[in-house]
Amino acid sequence: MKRLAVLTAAAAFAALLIGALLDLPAATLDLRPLLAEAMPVSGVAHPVTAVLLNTRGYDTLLEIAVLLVALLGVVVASARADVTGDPGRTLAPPVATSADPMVSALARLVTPLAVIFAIYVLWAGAHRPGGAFQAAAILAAALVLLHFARIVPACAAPSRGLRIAAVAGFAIFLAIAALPLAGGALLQYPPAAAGLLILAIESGLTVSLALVLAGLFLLLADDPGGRR
Amino acid sequence: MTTNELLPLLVLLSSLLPGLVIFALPEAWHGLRTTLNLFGAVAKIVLVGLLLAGVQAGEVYGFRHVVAPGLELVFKADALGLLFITLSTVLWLFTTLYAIGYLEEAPHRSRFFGFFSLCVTATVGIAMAGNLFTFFVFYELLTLATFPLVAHRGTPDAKRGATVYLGYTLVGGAALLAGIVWLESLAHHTGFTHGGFVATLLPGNEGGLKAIFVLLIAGVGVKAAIVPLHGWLPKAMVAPAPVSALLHAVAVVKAGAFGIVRIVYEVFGVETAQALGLLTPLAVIAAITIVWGSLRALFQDELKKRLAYSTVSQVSYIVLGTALFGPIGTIGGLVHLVHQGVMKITLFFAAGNFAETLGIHKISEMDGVGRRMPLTTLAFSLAALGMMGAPLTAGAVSKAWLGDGAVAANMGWAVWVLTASSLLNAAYFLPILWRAWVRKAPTRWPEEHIVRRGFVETHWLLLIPPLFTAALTVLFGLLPADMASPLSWAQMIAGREYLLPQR
Amino acid sequence: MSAAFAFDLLLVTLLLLAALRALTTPRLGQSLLAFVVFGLLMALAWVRLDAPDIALAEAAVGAGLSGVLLFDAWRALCGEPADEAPTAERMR
Amino acid sequence: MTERFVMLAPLALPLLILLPLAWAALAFVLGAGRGSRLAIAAAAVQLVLAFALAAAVMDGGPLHHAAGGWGAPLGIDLVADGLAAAMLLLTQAVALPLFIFARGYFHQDGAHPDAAGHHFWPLAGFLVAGMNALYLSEDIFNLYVTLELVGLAAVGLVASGGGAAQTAAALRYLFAALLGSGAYLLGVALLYGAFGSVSMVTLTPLIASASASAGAEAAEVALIAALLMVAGLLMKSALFPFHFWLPPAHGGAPAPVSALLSALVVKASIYLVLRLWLGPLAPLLTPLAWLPTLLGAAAILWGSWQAIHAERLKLLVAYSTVAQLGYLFLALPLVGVGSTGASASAIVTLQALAHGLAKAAMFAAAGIIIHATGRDRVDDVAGIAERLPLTLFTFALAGVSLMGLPPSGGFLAKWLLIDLAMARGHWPLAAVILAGGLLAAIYIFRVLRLAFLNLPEAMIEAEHHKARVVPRSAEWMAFALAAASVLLGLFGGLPLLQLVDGVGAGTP
Amino acid sequence: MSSALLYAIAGVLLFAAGAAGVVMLDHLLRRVLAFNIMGSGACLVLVGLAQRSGIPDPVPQAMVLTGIVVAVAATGLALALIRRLHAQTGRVDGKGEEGRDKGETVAGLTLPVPQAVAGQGRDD
Repeated sequence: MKRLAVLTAAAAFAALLIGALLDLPAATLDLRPLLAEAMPVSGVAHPVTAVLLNTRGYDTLLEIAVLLVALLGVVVASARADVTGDPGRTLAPPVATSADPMVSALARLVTPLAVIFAIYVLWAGAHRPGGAFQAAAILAAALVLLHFARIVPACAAPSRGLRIAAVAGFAIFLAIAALPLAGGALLQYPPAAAGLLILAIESGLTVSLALVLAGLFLLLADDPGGRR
Repeated sequence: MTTNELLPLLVLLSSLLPGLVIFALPEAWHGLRTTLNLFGAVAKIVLVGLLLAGVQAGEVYGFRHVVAPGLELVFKADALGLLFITLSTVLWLFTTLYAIGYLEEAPHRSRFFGFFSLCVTATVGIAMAGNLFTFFVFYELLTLATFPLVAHRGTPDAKRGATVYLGYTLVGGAALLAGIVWLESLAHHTGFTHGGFVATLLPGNEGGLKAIFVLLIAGVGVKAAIVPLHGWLPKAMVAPAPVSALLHAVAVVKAGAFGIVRIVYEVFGVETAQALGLLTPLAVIAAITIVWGSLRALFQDELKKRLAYSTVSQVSYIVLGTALFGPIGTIGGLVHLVHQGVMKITLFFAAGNFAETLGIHKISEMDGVGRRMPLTTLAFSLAALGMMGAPLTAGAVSKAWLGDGAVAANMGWAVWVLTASSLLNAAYFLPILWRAWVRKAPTRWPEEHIVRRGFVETHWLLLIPPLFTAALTVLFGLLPADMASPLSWAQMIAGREYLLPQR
Repeated sequence: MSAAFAFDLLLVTLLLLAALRALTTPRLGQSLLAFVVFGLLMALAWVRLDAPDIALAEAAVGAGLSGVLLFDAWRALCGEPADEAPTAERMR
Repeated sequence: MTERFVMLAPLALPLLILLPLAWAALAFVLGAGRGSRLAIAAAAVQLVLAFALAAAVMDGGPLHHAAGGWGAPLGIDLVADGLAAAMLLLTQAVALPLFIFARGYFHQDGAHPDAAGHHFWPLAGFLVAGMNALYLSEDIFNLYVTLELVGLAAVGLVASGGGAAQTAAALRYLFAALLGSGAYLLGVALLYGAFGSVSMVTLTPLIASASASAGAEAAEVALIAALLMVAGLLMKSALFPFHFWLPPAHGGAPAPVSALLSALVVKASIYLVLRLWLGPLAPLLTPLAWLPTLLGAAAILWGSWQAIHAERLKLLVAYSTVAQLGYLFLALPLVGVGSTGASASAIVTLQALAHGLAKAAMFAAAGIIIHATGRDRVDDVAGIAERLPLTLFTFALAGVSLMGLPPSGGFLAKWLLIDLAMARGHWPLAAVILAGGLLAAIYIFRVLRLAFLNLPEAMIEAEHHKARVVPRSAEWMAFALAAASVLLGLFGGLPLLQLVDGVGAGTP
Repeated sequence: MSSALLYAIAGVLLFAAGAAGVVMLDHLLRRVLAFNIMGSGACLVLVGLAQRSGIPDPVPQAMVLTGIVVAVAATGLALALIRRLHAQTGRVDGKGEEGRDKGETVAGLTLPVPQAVAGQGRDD
């Protein structure tokens, strides 16, 4: 009964909204020309990167905070997965069994390529599609692969070094966001230095985001093939 | 801040600050607590004395504090307010003395005296309130401050009594709040003014104003224990004797009665209230309460319960006086505000003494108590005679003015009510006196806590307060026309209300 | 109807089918698989919407990382029914 | 001194966001259970900043800060008007004492490295940062990000309770929050599609003109968008009947977390509802104002009813939150000023502040009581007056504000609200408010009257034996919060109402 | 109808399906899927509607990138909590979570009192 009601409501909502969308006139305002005007002083050539790290860079700053919060939440959730004890369950023991040699070989092959590709994507982000987040995602994927190859172990809680690395990108971003406050506004880069600053932010973010994204996985992961 | 603003504030603070400090005192610091209590009480009396002198000299005291745009806490020390302030300040001193003796060695004294002081602060705030908003603030504070006192003993009975008390008073508070805000939304202010301010809203709002009147009177009527809103009073008897004294004579029921006086005279104005046809129903309700309370008192064996129902009855004398259209009834009502307080507190002190000294809680246990505790019984007897309206007591003065007021207001039936009530008073008090003085004492008292030493039949702190208030009962009856008597104040107040100074 | 629009229509249909399958298929493994397919189709959709940045991110994250996370969770949750019983017992 | 204070105020906008982000990140690096002193020091600075901001807004009107220097619609603007300044003040004013409380509360569990205090500090930092960002943002997409920041941090904090119940509550909360923010995001997408902007300032005239021209299709989409956004936010605000997630989450979390969530977090999304409803979405939603009001009234009655029947102390307090949040929605149809000259939004802000302070105090007090007795049932409160007089007093003071009894901030707000309702002729609203106060009295005195009971001597002995030491600092901080909620009524109402309404506005 | 509008419409359908899924589905993993589908739908609407003219609009594209990151973050957190719940109770469904407004049960889990306290107050 409840299901029927929910489905009906969802269908009615979709029909209503689609009906309205079909007649929707063009948007009153167009930000594209405004953005085009701003591009020369944005410090990058790729508009999406300009929006992401300059005009709406503040969004991105908070977004990184969201990621860190999620990581923290995962740490909380994996810290004591079982209140009734059983500590061995979460503190993954050193990997004893060896991985599938194919996976291992693949991981060894792919990782350097992934790093190079990630650096390329990061650098390219200034001009064309790509940027910190995509680069970080590639690195994170490589880390996960390394985990499957039993090279990177799962961990219950990040060590301090890892925590510093995970926060470093955010800290750099935060510092660069705060510096212009001395004379102007939050995240208001001097146009001449904008490109450099954005690259600095992106580089930091790539490393940290990769760790955070991989951390979301590695903190939870059991060793392949089952627990213990 | 000028002196005229500072003085009323100091009157408030003289009990508020000691109260707050007392909360924080460790239980064992008995000496400092007592000092603070007495210092506060005496300081308040001195300050009130200054106020009295000033008001008679024509000074105007008051201050205001804005809490929101268009919403102010207004305090003023006018003649009517001072009547109530003086009553509660003087009685507070005696109640404090009594409570110190009564609670000696009892637990939770810091909490008790803290709330005790808050209670009196709230009462003084009610008396000095210059508008309905301020009145409401302190009216609710009084509820909150008395709840822990009623629950003080911590027994399941105390819990039940306190809960009933709270239920009644909070619902009453909600009615009061509704009435006040409704009135404010019509009149845009709620300031007490001589002759009332509601007349300006006529014509056009008759229905609304009648409803507001009902809400307001119902709100304060709960504390004044008007039938059928009186149910909490007998239940709250579980409280320790000083608290009962406070509830019945100094603070709670008085606050209710005082509120009715303020609402009738300074919000609606007697003329307007009469024009709206509100006074007669009020008088009828008061009459019903008087008779009903007396009848119920007749059938109580528990002494404090009988006194409680007696309070229900007696407080409505004040309401009746207020509702009698005309200056004489007004004077009767106002003077009874003071007289009833003095007499009733005496009765409760005495009842507390019987319980505390001999473990007597029931009237049937009081045989021959007059010989064991002659001084307490004497105080009790004087106050009881006053309640009956015996000549040369304070009660006689009140009843005479009330009766004359009824006749002057063409409400002859009220005289019959008063007469009937006096007879009933006699019917429930005289048997007690008979038992206490004439009957033979039993060989053993229920629970003798305090042994008699010479003249001192009980703890001296328990003895002085009732004797003093009993003396006042007689004094007010003997010298009704004296400058300092409650009667002359009441005449002054009624004079301002009606511009008719003399009988 | 141009060929491009026809392709869009097909893609949209596939997207919806993948989503429905992910939500409704009774077997969880299939459902997760359908979700990964959904992520890849989304990446394709983003390409069609001239949003290569999103396409890249969606492919890496939506299909890749989320997929791995989900599969890993699935294995952890459903892989060991033997372990479940005593835990459940204890909590009841 | 004061002038320099005010001159610094424009910087307070970004600093109130950056500072908590920074210390949260630092606390994360410091590791499990650490960072309490850092957090307390930073919260004190934030409180000063919030005061400076409020003073500046009161003197000179709203402050703007264009992030990146672009300005709307291309960039993101931060705006601090009276309402935002008041909410920022509330957030910092509650956060500081609560942090000191939390330090004492978690400290005694120092022996357990994986206690609930483990990740409290960084999560709380991100939470505060998210709320501050939310109050200051003027960009509906940026608000989405802040909503997620607040939501995920809150879920993490609930989960930090550790038990199975807490995990389940956190999940339930998470899905409710995600559903809510998803709906909000779709609303943002539709508005951007229809108008090409996500800045409230830019959108306001566009929506107004679209809804003014009859039959405009944009208005239809905008209405659906508005409903989606508001529905999503109401879900996050736990307005009846979307409250299902709140009692387990707030009732189950560790006391400092419950206090943060109940006092502050739900207010954030309610703030956003009001901001949107009275701002850009006003032309679309004004005819529907009765709907949240009706739900608010239902919340007051239902929440109170549940609180009256709750068996666990913290659940009672949590249901009281469900009820008290209802008041915040009552004022929507009451736009304009009452006989006192205070506007509906100013009164709602006052109520939010009073409830925030009181509820933080009450959860803290409940936490102390549970800590001391080791039990969580309402009946276990019996005799607590003997053992924890200060905490009981705290509970009572907070209760005074929740019941709306004088002279508390809750009372002042209630008075003004009834006044406004009556001035508008909305009698049923006034009746609901009065009834809500009485129902609150029932559940509060349910606790208080038990507290005064005398326990048999043997039982007292046993209790003392079990009693754990609660740090005095924790008790006093809870008391400070409760006292603040009461004093708010005497001394805070006027400045606050002036702050929100603008000085001199709305004289009767 | 432009292609972009087509995607926007698909986005609406995905959103509706996802939202219904979040409300209706029992298995918590499926709810995570549903939430992700819902989010993808909203993102499609955002970009699709903005690009109805056929010209790419970097602003919503950047917003969607932000949205995806947020979605990943939420997914990671949700999965962590689900696994924790499973480890603690053996449960993977949302059943028993609904309609629990009664006193002693929290989120559908009736716990013995000491344990409930241990969980919430760190008292052990």
